[in-house]
This record gives sequence, structure tokens and C-alpha cells, in this order.
Amino acid sequence: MKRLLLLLALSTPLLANAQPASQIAWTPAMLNLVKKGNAEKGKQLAESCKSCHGDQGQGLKAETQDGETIPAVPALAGQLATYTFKQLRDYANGDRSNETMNGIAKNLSEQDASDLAAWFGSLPRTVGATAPIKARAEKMVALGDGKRILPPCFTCHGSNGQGEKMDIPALAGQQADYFASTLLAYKKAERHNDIYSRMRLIAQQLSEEEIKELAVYYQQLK
Amino acid sequence: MEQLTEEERKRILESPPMGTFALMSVVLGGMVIAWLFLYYGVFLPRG
Amino acid sequence: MNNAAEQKLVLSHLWVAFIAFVVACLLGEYQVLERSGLFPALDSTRVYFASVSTHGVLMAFVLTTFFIMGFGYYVAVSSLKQPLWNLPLAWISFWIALVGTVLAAIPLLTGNASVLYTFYPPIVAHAAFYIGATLLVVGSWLWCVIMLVTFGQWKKAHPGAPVPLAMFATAANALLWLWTSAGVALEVLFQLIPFSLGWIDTIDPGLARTLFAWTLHPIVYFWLIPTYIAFYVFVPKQAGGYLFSDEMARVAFIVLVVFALPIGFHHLYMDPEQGQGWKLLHGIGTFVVALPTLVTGFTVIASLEIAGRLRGGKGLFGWILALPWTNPMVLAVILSLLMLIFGGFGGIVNASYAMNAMVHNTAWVPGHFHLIFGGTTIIMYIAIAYYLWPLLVGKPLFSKNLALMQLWTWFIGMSILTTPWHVLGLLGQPRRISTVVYNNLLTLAWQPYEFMMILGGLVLLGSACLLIYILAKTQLAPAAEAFTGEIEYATPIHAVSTLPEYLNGFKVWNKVIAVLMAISFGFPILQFFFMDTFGSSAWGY
Amino acid sequence: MHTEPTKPKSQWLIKLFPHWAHIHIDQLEQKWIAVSLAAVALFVGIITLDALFHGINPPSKVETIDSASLHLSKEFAEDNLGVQVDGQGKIIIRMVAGRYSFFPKHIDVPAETPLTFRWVSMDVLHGVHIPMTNMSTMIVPGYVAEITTSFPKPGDYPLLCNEYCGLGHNHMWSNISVIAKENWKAPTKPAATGGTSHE
Repeated sequence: MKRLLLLLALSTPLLANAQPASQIAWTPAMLNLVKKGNAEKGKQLAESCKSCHGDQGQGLKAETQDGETIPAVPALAGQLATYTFKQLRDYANGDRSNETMNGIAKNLSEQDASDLAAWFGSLPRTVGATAPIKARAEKMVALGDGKRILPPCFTCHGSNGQGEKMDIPALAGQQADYFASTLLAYKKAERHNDIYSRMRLIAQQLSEEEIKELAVYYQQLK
Repeated sequence: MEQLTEEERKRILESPPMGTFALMSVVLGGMVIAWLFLYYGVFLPRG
Repeated sequence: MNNAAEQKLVLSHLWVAFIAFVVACLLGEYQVLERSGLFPALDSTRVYFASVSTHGVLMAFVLTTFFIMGFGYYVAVSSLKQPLWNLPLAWISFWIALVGTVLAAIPLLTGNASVLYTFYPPIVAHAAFYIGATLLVVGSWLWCVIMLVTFGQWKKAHPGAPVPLAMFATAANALLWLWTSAGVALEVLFQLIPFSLGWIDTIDPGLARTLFAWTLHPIVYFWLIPTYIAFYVFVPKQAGGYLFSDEMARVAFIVLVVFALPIGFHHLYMDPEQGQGWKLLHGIGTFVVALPTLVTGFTVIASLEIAGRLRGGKGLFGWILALPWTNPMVLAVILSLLMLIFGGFGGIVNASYAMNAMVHNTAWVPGHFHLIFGGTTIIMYIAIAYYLWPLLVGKPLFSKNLALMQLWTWFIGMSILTTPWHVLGLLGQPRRISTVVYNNLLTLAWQPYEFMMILGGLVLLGSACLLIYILAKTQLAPAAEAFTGEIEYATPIHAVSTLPEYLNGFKVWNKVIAVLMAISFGFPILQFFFMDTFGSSAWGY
Repeated sequence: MHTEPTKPKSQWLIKLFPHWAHIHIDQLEQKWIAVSLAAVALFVGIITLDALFHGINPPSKVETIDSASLHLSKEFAEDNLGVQVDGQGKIIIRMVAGRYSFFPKHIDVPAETPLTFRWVSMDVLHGVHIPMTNMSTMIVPGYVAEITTSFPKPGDYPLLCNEYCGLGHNHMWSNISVIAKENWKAPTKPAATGGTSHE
């Protein structure tokens, strides 16, 4: 009976007018699928990820070559498996767009995504280059800003930037360039796979300056 | 404390506690009034 | 009671209770300071919620349970005038409860159990927290067994004789606690522990809340009964008079126990998982349980009136001034009853079904329960401690004047603390917030009240420290003066010779409770197994 | 006060329980019990009559929902949230609570008009109330909390989370504008009436 209802619930969006932000729902079945991800298999699959995401899944910062900016690549090491899994599925379903990743993710099964997520989750997080941390960023992380209805970052992303159940990403050690471009994409609603616009609503309230400061802060967090 | 005769003691022990009744009635009456005020004066007007 | 072994048992329990109490008071003051936002250095949401969780657990579970167990042993031995049945079992119960407390304290203090003392699934804490809390309850169950066996044995040895009122009420409390704790025990054993260990994927928060509501109301009567015992069996004697009515006291305790249980849904008025008919039924039951408190108020004040008149008080209210206000027990009962007026009124408002929307989860609620628990209930725990300590350590009380000052400051601090809380509630401030960050005109009016609460908390903290100082000084004083006091239980004006069995035992009441519980909780619990419910997976915080 | 005992007219308790005759229950105490019963009966009477005849009840619609996949459901899809007017002119407001906000972030509603709120949680336990109004309910994951109320006074009100839901609980709030009835316009949204593909 429950399964039937679940099926119904999952099939209704096909009839609805607008697309939901993401097709992924953290039902117990979905959570178990991620939990059972096989890191060993993920490791083999991840061979082809290395060229962009690095040997250790540490990502890449943005680079300018011949006047063209090559965008930053996110660090995946130590990321929550649920988060990585959801992004891969969102890429596959077209709920998040990135030319390269959409193509790659479409060729991965749910099980592959789960294995990859498990593998990257098992890698140790890397700590990025140092740059001075602004007090304003620290304040935003610890206290938020009531005036703008901004909760402190740590309440969702963890006091060590370690992420949180179900799928709040770990931010510690994330490539600052990637971090900043992601928040900007949320701000402009170019990225929109956050359910109920949760991150978009927050990013809209942040200035570009603040976003850059937070990026520096989180890259250095252990 | 003045000494009470046995008779006075007995009388006190058997007399009904009018003071208590009066005191409790005032308190309970106050509660009823305050409750009615909150119910009809605050709760219902709030929608 | 002159048996050193039993004195040690009682003292150990009471010390655990009061140490938990003073630590919790310290945390309480930190919380009002943090919340005011006056001291940016203190602002930490993580510490705040770890602190609130610990404060609640220490006050509501540790202070109460250990005090009630220790006091129960004392009452059993002194009122029945016989040694305690199974002293080793009592010590086992003590250690189980203490180990449980420590086990729960570790995740609490390290911020791994910031789920507040009412648990809040589907947020999960570290499993050690639930297991520790369970051990504390298991320890208290052994106490219940000891109390009920003692009660039964005495009755068998004295057929037809009325059980002394103090022991009757203590046994009533043991029975109440067994019934009360069953709800939360079901929740913890079948939902929270397996959930926190990852043995089950989901739990239904609706069912969890229903089970907790089973416990949540009668637990406050478990805490309150020692206070009522002191009202009935110590106060009249200390005031220089007699208990107005022994029988009405028994009736009050029975109604309290029977009707405290099937009415927990007034905690769920605003919840979507129970229907309105059940809520209304529990609501009416909640009003019924106001009756024994009204009767208790009458009996106790009537006892005081007679004492005042015996001391020469005249006129309708002259007896009030004639009372011995410098007797700690008498002063405590006066202050306790004063707080009961306002705390009780707040409770009636909470209980008023749809009107609950006006105050639900606002600052009004902590204002209410601090007044009635921290005020009415705890001030009598303190008065009992002042009365028992000399008897337990064989030395006179360190200073009566300091004790009186301590009781006054406790009352004043509680008044300063809880008045703004009630007002804030009516203005709509939510409870359980660590700072006011809302940026809205309606919320700016709250600030001055926050400052008043800092003052109230400070007075209470000072008062709690003074209590510990007095108790420690009494115990550690050089044993120069021999203290030869005896415990004195109040005698009723009209001696009780025979009683109908239902006023002298609980067999029939136990069955009544079973029926009432089946009626009021049967369907509301079973519905979760018939509906298509969707469980929640575990979340952090 | 004289020694003459009052007439035993208030011996009703003994009449009710004849075998209590040998038990001492003061007549005044019996009177007090009668007074207490009357007060309690007054409270219970008002509450019960209002509940039965005026529909003044707390939110108690026992309706379940899968909180994990709300955004995939029809009713609580992101586009379907907020204020809508149904076929009968009834105003229904669908809101999602999730750490740490209410979605949608801001709504406009008319004053002095019955409003039906349907609240759901996408994660943990929440509660919501609007100060100075009776809009208050718990939001339990797995259940829809439905409450019908009205706002007597126009103004900007905060929507506050009132149940501990995690470390960001303090920050969980948003705004609601209550607009004078005559100035309020029903939102014109696509599929505002629910559409035809209902299941």
C-alpha cells in the first residue's frame, strides 16, 4: 500500500505543469540506495574524473588562458554521499545544467552515482590555499544576519563546514572559485536544483563581496 | 501567644474555617474573571 | 529514623538532586544572559541549546527523580516505623540511576544531544543520551517496587488499619510513576533507541509525540506529590495546628493519580495527528484534575487557619498574621501557595482547548511551568530539605535566618523571572529561541522584558547557591551540639480509625486507571497502525 | 462566629456517598467542593459549547502526507505554494516549513476574511504562529496541519517558528502582510484552481 502511494507521489510530477527543482526525494529507499554505495566500484569509475577533479578529488581553481576563463572545478573529496549522488542525478535529469556534467551523468546509472558518491565521500577533505579571512565572513557563518533573515551558515552546513543530513553539502576545503561561482549562480537563479529555492533565497540576500569572503573562509576550514 | 482554655481550643478546632472559604472564594472568583477576560477579551478577538 | 545506613541512602539521593539543581540554575542564568543579546561574547547557538537541553534534563529528570526517591525512602521508614525493605536493592537502584545520569550527561554537555528534554524526533541525538535516560527511569522503577512492596507488607501486617497518610501518598506516587513512565518508555525503547542506532530507517513523529504526551502530564504530578505530602503531613504541625481532614487528603491524592494520567493531549492541542474529539475529551479531563488542587488548597489553608487561630489570630483574616512566618516550612507553604495561584491560573489557560492557540509554544509556557514547578513545587522540596537535614545529619540547621532569606529570595527571583515571561508569551514571543533576531516592529517591544529576566535569574542563582551553602554547613559543622529532633507528622483534627478499602489502597484504582487509559489512549495510539502513515528518516540538528 | 454549627444543608457529598457518613468531611469544605465544581463546569461548558456549536477547535485534521517527497507532490509543488482562491471563493494558503524558513518567503492575505492554511514540513518538527493572532499550529513531518482563521487587523506580521527544529531555529521566520480586505487582490497564478489533471 505504502509503495503504491509512493509510486503515485512520484508519478504525479509528470502530470504537473512546472518542473520541480529536483526529481530526487529522500525517501528511505533512496537513502538506502546511497548508503549501499560501493566505494571500491566508485574508485574504478572515478578514474575518468581525475582529469578535472584531481587525483585526490581536490578540484581545481579557475584559470585564465589566452583571455578565456576556464571555470573552477569543485572539490569532491569528503563530500556527503547524499549530496554528490543528488547532483549526479540532477545532472542526469537535466535539473542542474553543465554541458560536461550533463553528458557524463546521463551515462551513469543510479547505482554508479551511488558508488561514485561513496568513493568521493571516503576521501579526506583537502584544505586550500590561505588568504586573509574577513571578520564579516566569520560573523555570517556564526551568527547570520537577522535583519536580512539570513540564518548563520553553520546551522545547516555544520560548525566545521562538514555538511549535514540529508543533503546539505560539506563546504570545508571547497575551491573558493567554485564556491563563489556557485553562490552567484544561485543568486542569479542560473542554478535552481535547490528544493523550494532554499539556497537561492539566501544567495539573493548576499552581496558579491560577501560571497567571495565566504568562499575564502570555507576553503580554509578544516 | 496567649494561653487558651481547653474550651477555647475545642471551639477553634470545631469552628468552620470561614477565613479559608472567604480567601479561596476571592482567589477562585478572581481566576474566573481573569479567565473570562482572556477568553472573550484576548483570545476570541484575535480571530 | 536513627538507622545510619538508611540515613546515608537518603542523603546520597538528596545530594545528587541538589547538586543537579544548582548546576541547572547556573545554566539557567547563562541562558537568560545569552538570550538578551547584551553580551556578544556569550552568543553561541550551539552552547545555548546544549545548555537548555542540560538544564531541562537536570531539573526535570535528575533533581526530581533523586529527590522523590530519597524522600520516599525517608517517609517509608519514618512513617511506618520499620526498616526499609531490601536496602541493597535501593542502592542498586541509586547506582543505576546515577550511571544513567552520567551516561546522558556526556552527550548533553558535548553538544551531541541538543534535542531538548522532550526529545523532538525525527531529530536524533547520540544513542547514549536515550540509553542514559532509560537507565535513570529503570532505577526509579526499582524504587517504585520497593515502595509498593513496603506498602503491601505493612498493610498485611496491620489489617484494617489506615496506612499513614504520608506513606499512602508516597505509594500513590510510585503507582502513578509506573503508569506515567510507560508512555515515554515505549517511545524510547521501540522508537528512539533503535532509530538512533540505525536499526530502523524511519519513525513516525506523530506516534512519538502521542506516546510522549502520555507521560508529559502525569510526570508533573509525580514531581508535585512530594510537595503535596509536605503540605498535608508537615505544614499543619509546623504551623502549630492539626491537619484539617485526613480523608479529603486521600481523596485528593486518588483523584490526582487517577485523572493525571488520561489527559495528556493538552500538550497536543496544536498538533495535526490527533482529532478534535480526543483533544476535547482530554481537555475536560484536565479540568477535572484541577479539582484535587482546589481541595488541597482548601484543606491546607484551613489547617493553617486553625493553627493561626490557636496562636491567637482573630477575625476573618487575622489568623494569617498570627502564623509562624519565621518557620521555614510555614513560610515556604505560604510562598508556594502564592505561586500556585498564578501558576495554576496559567495552567487553566493552557488547558483551555482552542484558547491554547493564544499561548502555545510561546514564552508564556516556560513562564507557567517555572512558576509552578520551580516555584510551587521546588520551594517545598527546599523546605523539606531544611526540615530533614538536621534529622539526617544529627546536627541543628546551620542558620534559620539564612534559610528564611533563601526562601524569600527564591520567591522574589521566581516572581521577577516569570512575570515578563508570561507577558512576552501574550505578545507572541516563541519559546526555545536563543536570541531574538526577528526584525519586525512587533518583536522590538520584547527587549525590556529580557533584561528583567536576567535579574530574576541572578536572584535565583544566588538563592540556589545559598541553599547548598546552608545544607553543606549544616552537615559539615563540628558535632559539638547533639541534635535530638524527631520527625513529627501532623495529626488530623478528627482521628481516622477505619477507612473504606478504596481510601486505603490502590487495587480498585489501578483498574480504573487501566480502563481510563484504554479509553483515552487506545484509539489515538492504534490509529497510527491503521492509517497510511509516512515515517521520517533521521535528521541531525 | 458562634459555636452553633451551620445547618447540614451542604452535606451533599455525604448524600451522594452515604457510607462516608462516619468520615469527617467539613460542611464548609463540601460547599467549597461544590463551588470548585461550578467554576470548572463553567470553563468546561464554555469551551465545549464553543467547540460544538461555533467550531472553535484547535487544528486537528488527521491527514497524512509523505514529507520526504513533498516537492514532487502535486499539492505542495513549488509552483503551487502560497495564496490561492479555489472554485468556491475559499482562500487556501499552502505553506512548506523547512530548515530554516517558510516557503514561500512572503505572502499577502486579506484581513477579516476566513483563511485556510495548509502547513507541511519537509524535514523535522516545526511549529508556527503569528503574534497577536490565533494562527498557531504544530507542523509534524508526515502530516498536513490545516487551520482556518482570520486576521482582524491589517499590518505586517512575522511568521515565527515556535518549535525547536535545530540550531538555526531562531532564524526561522518570515513575513506576512495582512492587507485591508478592500485593497486585497486574489493572486493570478497559472493553475491556481488546481488544474484538471487531479490524479
